[in-house]
Amino acid sequence: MSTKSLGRTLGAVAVTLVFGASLVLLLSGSLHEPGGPPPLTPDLVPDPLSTKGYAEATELGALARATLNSVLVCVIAVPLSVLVAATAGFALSQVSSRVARPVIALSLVALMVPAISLLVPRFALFRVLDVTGTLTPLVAPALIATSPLYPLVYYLAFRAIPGELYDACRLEDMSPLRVWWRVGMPLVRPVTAGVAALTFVLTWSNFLDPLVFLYERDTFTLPLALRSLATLDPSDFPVFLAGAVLATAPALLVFALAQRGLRLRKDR
Amino acid sequence: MLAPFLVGLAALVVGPALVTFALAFADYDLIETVRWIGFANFVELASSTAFHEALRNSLGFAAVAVPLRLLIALGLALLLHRRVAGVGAARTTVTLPSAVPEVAYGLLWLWLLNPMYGPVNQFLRMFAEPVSIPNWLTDPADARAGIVLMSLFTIGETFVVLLITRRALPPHVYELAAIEGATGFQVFRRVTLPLMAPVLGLLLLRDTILSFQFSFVPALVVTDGGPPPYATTYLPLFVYRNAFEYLRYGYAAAATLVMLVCTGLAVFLQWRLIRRYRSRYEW
Amino acid sequence: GDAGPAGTVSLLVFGDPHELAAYRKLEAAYENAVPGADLRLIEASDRKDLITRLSTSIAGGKPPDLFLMNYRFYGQFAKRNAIEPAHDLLERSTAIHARDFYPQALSAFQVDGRQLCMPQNMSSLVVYYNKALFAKHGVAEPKAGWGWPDMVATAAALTRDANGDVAKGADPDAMPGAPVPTGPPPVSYGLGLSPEIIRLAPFIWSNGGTLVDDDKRPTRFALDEPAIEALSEFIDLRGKHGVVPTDQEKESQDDEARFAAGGLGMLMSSRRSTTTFRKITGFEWDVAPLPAHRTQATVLHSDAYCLTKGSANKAGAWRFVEFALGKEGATIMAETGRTVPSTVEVSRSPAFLDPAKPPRNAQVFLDSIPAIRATPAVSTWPEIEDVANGILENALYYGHQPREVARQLDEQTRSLFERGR
Amino acid sequence: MTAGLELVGVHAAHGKAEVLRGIDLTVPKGELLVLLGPSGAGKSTLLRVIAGLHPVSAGRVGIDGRDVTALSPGQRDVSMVFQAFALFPHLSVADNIGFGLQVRGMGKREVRRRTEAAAAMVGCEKVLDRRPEELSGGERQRVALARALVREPALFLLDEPLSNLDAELRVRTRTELRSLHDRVGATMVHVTHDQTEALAIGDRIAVLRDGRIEQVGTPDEIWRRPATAFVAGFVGSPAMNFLPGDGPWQVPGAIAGQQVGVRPESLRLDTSGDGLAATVTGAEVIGEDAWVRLRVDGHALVARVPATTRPTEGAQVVARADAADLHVFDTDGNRVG
Amino acid sequence: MTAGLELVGVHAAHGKAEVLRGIDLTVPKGELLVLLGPSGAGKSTLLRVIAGLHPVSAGRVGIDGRDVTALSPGQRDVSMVFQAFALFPHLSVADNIGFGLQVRGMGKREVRRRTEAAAAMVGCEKVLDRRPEELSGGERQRVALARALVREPALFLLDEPLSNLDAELRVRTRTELRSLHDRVGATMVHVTHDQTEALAIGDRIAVLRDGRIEQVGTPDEIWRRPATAFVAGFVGSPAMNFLPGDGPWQVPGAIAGQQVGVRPESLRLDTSGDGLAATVTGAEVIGEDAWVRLRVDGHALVARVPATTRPTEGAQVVARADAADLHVFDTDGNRVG
Ligand SMILES: Nc1ncnc2c1ncn2[C@@H]1O[C@H](COP(=O)(O)OP(=O)(O)OP(=O)(O)O)[C@@H](O)[C@H]1O
Ligand SMILES: Nc1ncnc2c1ncn2[C@@H]1O[C@H](COP(=O)(O)OP(=O)(O)OP(=O)(O)O)[C@@H](O)[C@H]1O
Ligand SMILES: [Mg+2]
Ligand SMILES: [Mg+2]
Repeated sequence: MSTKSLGRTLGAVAVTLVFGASLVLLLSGSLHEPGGPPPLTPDLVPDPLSTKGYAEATELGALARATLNSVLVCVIAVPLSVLVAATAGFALSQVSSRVARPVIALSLVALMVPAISLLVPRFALFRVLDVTGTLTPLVAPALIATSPLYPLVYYLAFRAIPGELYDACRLEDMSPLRVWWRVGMPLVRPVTAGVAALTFVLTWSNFLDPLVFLYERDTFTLPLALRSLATLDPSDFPVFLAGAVLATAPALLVFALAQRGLRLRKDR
Repeated sequence: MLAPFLVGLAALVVGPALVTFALAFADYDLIETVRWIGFANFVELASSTAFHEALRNSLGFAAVAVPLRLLIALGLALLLHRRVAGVGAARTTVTLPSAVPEVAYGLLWLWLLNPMYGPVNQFLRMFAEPVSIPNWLTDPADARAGIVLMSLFTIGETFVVLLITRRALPPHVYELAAIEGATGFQVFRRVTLPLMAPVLGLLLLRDTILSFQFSFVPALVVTDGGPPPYATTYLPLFVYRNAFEYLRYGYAAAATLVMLVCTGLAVFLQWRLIRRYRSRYEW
Repeated sequence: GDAGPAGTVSLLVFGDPHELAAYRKLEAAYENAVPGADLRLIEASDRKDLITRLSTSIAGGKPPDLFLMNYRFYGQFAKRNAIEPAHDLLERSTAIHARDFYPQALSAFQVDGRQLCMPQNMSSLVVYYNKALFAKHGVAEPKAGWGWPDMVATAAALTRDANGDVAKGADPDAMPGAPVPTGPPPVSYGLGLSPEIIRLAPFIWSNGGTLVDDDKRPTRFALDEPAIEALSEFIDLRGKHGVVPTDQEKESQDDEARFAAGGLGMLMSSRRSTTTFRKITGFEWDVAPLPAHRTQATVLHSDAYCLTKGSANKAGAWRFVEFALGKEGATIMAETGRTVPSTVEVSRSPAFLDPAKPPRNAQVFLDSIPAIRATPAVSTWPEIEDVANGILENALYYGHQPREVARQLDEQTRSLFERGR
Repeated sequence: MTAGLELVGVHAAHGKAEVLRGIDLTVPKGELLVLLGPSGAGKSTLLRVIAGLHPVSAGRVGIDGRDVTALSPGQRDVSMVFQAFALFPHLSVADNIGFGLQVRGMGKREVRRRTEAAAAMVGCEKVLDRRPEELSGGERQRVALARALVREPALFLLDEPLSNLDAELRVRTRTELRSLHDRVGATMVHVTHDQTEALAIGDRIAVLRDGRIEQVGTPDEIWRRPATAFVAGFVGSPAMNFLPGDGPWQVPGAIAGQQVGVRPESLRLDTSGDGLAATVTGAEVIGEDAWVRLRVDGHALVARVPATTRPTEGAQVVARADAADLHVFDTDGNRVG
Repeated sequence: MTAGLELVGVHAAHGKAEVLRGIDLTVPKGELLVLLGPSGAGKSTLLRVIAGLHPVSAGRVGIDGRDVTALSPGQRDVSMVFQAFALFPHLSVADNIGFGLQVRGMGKREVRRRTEAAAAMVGCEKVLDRRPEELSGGERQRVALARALVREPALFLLDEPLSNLDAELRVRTRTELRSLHDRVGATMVHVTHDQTEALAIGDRIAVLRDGRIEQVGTPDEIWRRPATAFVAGFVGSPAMNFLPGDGPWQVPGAIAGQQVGVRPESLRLDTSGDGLAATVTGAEVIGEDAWVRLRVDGHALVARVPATTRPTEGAQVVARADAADLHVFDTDGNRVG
């Protein structure tokens, strides 16, 4: 190993420590025995080690059902978001700047609009469509790719592909959709992995939308369940932290998967 | 291929936003009918201490947190873009705090920043004089710093996008730079930075825009807008409270409109800066 | 009562998971008792979430049939005609009657003498105390009829440093010019008390003072001399006597946690803390009435079921209210321990008074009822509270002058009162 | 017989800069036209215009008798080798070559068969499973060429398809190209800067200069009767020598202002006799040939002679050329006679 | 005098495939070495190894007497033109050329002056303010060349720097290169596939084949005494003709299994007389020359003759060559005698 990559490894370890510390504390906190007073000093290895928090969190928060709902939403919303972002970004990179510019500007403005200010009108919209109380409103943001940032990220990625590759496709009389699928998408695979991971996280931890659009406990998603655990007594903090760990764990999985996608064909 | 996105934008963002902004000129409490009152909401905002504080806090937060977040994310992306031992774990770890649901994240930090028992201060106490230890939750400046600190760990998205961008840069330009004997910093300044500039610019704009929203949950969960009153009341909290707790939707809408104008202004200024930079490095 | 077609009714409530579990029990009991009834619980986590849900759903045109709301916050909905008055329904009801309820609870939800919502519970502010700590330091336990000075003395005697010596907490960086503490800092404090208007109000009333200019139609905070005196005493708890934790200490560990950990001799709180404290295994605790300045006074905590104007099934909703406030329903809620029932009968039943479950002295809650007063009914009260609490927080921890505090209270809330009229 | 390619008054621009300034060109079906011209003349742009990848600002493009000016590239039935190869980095060599067939929905087997045939034609059959980034420069170029040759379009557009190949391979490949062309009878436009290539394989050669066509003709015409001084100077390596019309070389009728050109290959050197007295100022030996630099009356000339017969530096020689090998151009650079 | 470049037992691989298999090469300081070799032989890889962009798996690289094997590219003091003419896409042409000077902290004025000089040398001074994407292929290559020439490093590495230039420009540029080389006295390694270029400008030529060096020698040596049949066949266009040692051509001492080579330029055609009886099967006219394809006893030969004297197709001719022009190679391909 060269000194340079050794330096990078050390840096990576330091980063892992700094960013991982809070999560380790989260984990260790969740392993305390619920019911007792919160510890005054953080003890990394709680005594006694207890998984009761997890059991209680699962039960009190109906986490199983909530997880199922969250997964359901993500399974639909994430691919849809990626699809919307990728197609829109590709289209933007192919049309003339006279068309692209206003759309980009509009996306930026859309980014600027605070989420809070959209809640009430969206509620009215969803009520007219008669989908309040279902998971549909949680999937709906996939239509704007969850965040208008992602079409723009795709746009920049597609734009960076040498124009002659697109030219070569045009010579083969391919429809834009095929160019997108056969050439564009494979070339921006890391972007797809990243955007998928990010939309997953946004969808997974979306709190405001379910708060307003969901009524019944059976439709609750994880953040709502977690929110209700957050109102527990201080002595039940391990229960809440356990819930938080359970809610975070799937993200770990998704990021681990995305890591592979981030890898280019040849890792330098 | 743009159609779904445009439909989504129109139905889920533009339309609702227009409704809300129209309501900025009304007295609307979410229950009774709308009463148009012209600019009265804005007049009231202009004289509201709470709003002034919130605006100042938000602008301050944006000014401090946005550059810091971007710098850290860029630094990490450049550190971790190459595959060496340990990098995979580091990448995942960096993104994880952003994956913790916000509510949990806020409560976690409430504990981390606990002035007496929190790990952060316990750690600091090992090195620093007791007087210089921040009172994260009771001193206004420290509380604001605490919220900035929290936001520095949720850079997952920025980090991932920058990482992707860095990895997509053509290798040949680095070979060229190596041959020309450019030092690490020169490579960064003359090659990496300009080539990543479009994405960096986009992220800067986005972070500025969202800085108003980053501060929402922490301010709600961790400091509850205080302490002391208004020290950490940021615009979104102000808006949220007025709209949903005090049922002053029109007033809150006016505040969001002001917020939008502020971001618009900030974005415009940054846009011009980026344009200036890009006129040097067209890419 | 005779069951009409109950149908589907949605009920918006908030609470922690334990509380919500009780509502689910209530739901099951109701659906069991009334054939064909379908109660849909909409569970919010806290009051803020509840209000957000309520307001968006009303604005969006699809409100729940029923919601549960504190009297301090329901005013904004009442004023805007979002609530379907319960008055006539109550008068016509054969299942529940106004006379079953504590009038203090009922009146908190009346506007111009008409009943809007039906109170589900009513608590007063009481003093929780750590019996073990009292015994350890040989301090007499509080008893009915004790006065403010007794309370201060008791608190001072319970404020101890690590050596067990009487200490006085000080907050050097918060109060410039204040005497620098000499001894070691306290590890346990005598009293826990939040700087909030609803904590301050009973003492103002107790001292014969006025909080607002007109209790029925308030237009501003108007603290008179006795009120300022009470305020002054309140502020002195920190600055002069040092018997309540400093702001850092309070942010580090909130009062309930501190009490549960044995670091607080007394804590002023409502019935709400009971469930938390029932988990305490290390020591015995009990409740006592609030200390008085001149007359006995305490403040009302009460939530009520409100029907929404937009409800599509008002009859069904009322049917549920009848059940929930009837003996069976009220008993289920009383058994959670969290609330004091609003109906006289159930409040005197073992469901509430069960001597096997602490506090042994639960009767204190009932004994306080005659002294209960409610905060003023203003639709902008939530906003007023937020502003006032901020001022009080500064006052307590930064030792502001009482008159200045009174002036700030008035000045910064006057427009809110005005808007509330 | 319809024209394989027909350009009428084609203009095209990059931004504001006009790059093609009125191109009229007809290539009969089945002809292999070589496009020659200095760097930056607009050759690549012209190919892109023909392919439909670059818009015309005026003029008409016809392929096989159809007016394709308004058609998309895909509808024009052309295949192209890009100057910078434009290989798909995410596809293997085989998939790169077969790409056009695959997207047209051809069966797997058939694609494979034709891919292998095309690869064999350019000699890249050994790297079919690699990715483009794992190829040497010449290999990449061969893949790009194979990708264009695998189809059988109406028109091939080849932009310097052999520039990165060694001499041996180039000769082999250009023979393959020529025979492919003869076999399928497609029209081909082939950009090259290699003289030998141009002269060897072109049915005709078009010389482009600064966005205009200077001359179109058979290799023989271009070589023996260059229409302009530019063409004369451009084609041939070493380049044609030019002397003033009233200079040392007396050509009947040539006057001041006119130029007389003579190819280095046409100059014969002798130690004595008739001709121009010249001083040898140097020589480069290139295989069997020597390029001898001469000085005549202050003018520099180059002569190509067999290496074995080259004079030594500083020697005084006599340079001679047949009258038929002299080219005369007027002041505008146009051929006289 | 120290060696400008010294390679000792250099091995290098792409992944598992060994591409350089033991290269030993010493280039005296100030020499211009031309690297020739078929596509895929490892020329680019060798340059990248010398520059430090590709790791050696064994062996040593020395530049100007220093062992640089462990040094980074920037520390080796080399400048390089990449085969795919890599440029910084985000910088103007001027900034691309001046990049190396700028990062060394040279003053603005001086950078500009030298940039312009380098641009003028390759003829791209008119496009200094453009971005690379707005250039034609040849212009890009010239910019890449200028970028390499603007500095004065110990060693220039040029990977086919002229492949996209037209003949005229190529001759001009290579003259510039040669004179720059003579002026600054730097060592140069120049990869090319252009025979004429190799023979014209190289002080010496190294022929690479399959990761090994076949022969290093002056152009004259390479041309007249190719060490192997491969070198003989590879250098020269059209390529050398080979006949079996016991075939129609009787060379004293040549036996079965051996090969006799003769360059097309060395063959003289006559209608009668001594020599090999041959049938003309075709001819390509390339300017003044004609490549005449012959058939002798079932063997194909090519002869280069002046176009004017070329025989017609089908004609019976006699091919003759001087004994000195015959090259004999043994069964292993090594030169005999
Ligand atoms: N990245 C790579 N991975 C695997 N093999 C490679 C890679 N790069 C080059 N090769 C192989 O290594 C051999 C040498 O390549 P190199 O680029 O050095 O050839 P070259 O002599 O420069 O050829 P050319 O004249 O075609 O440019 C070739 O066979 C090529 O296929
Ligand atoms: N994208 C562009 N923007 C502006 N000018 C351009 C662009 N592309 C090419 N040019 C200019 O147009 C002219 C013609 O370019 P073109 O690529 O057609 O030349 P070419 O004949 O193919 O040259 P070469 O032999 O060097 O490839 C050149 O002067 C070039 O600088
Ligand atoms: Mg070109
Ligand atoms: Mg190469």
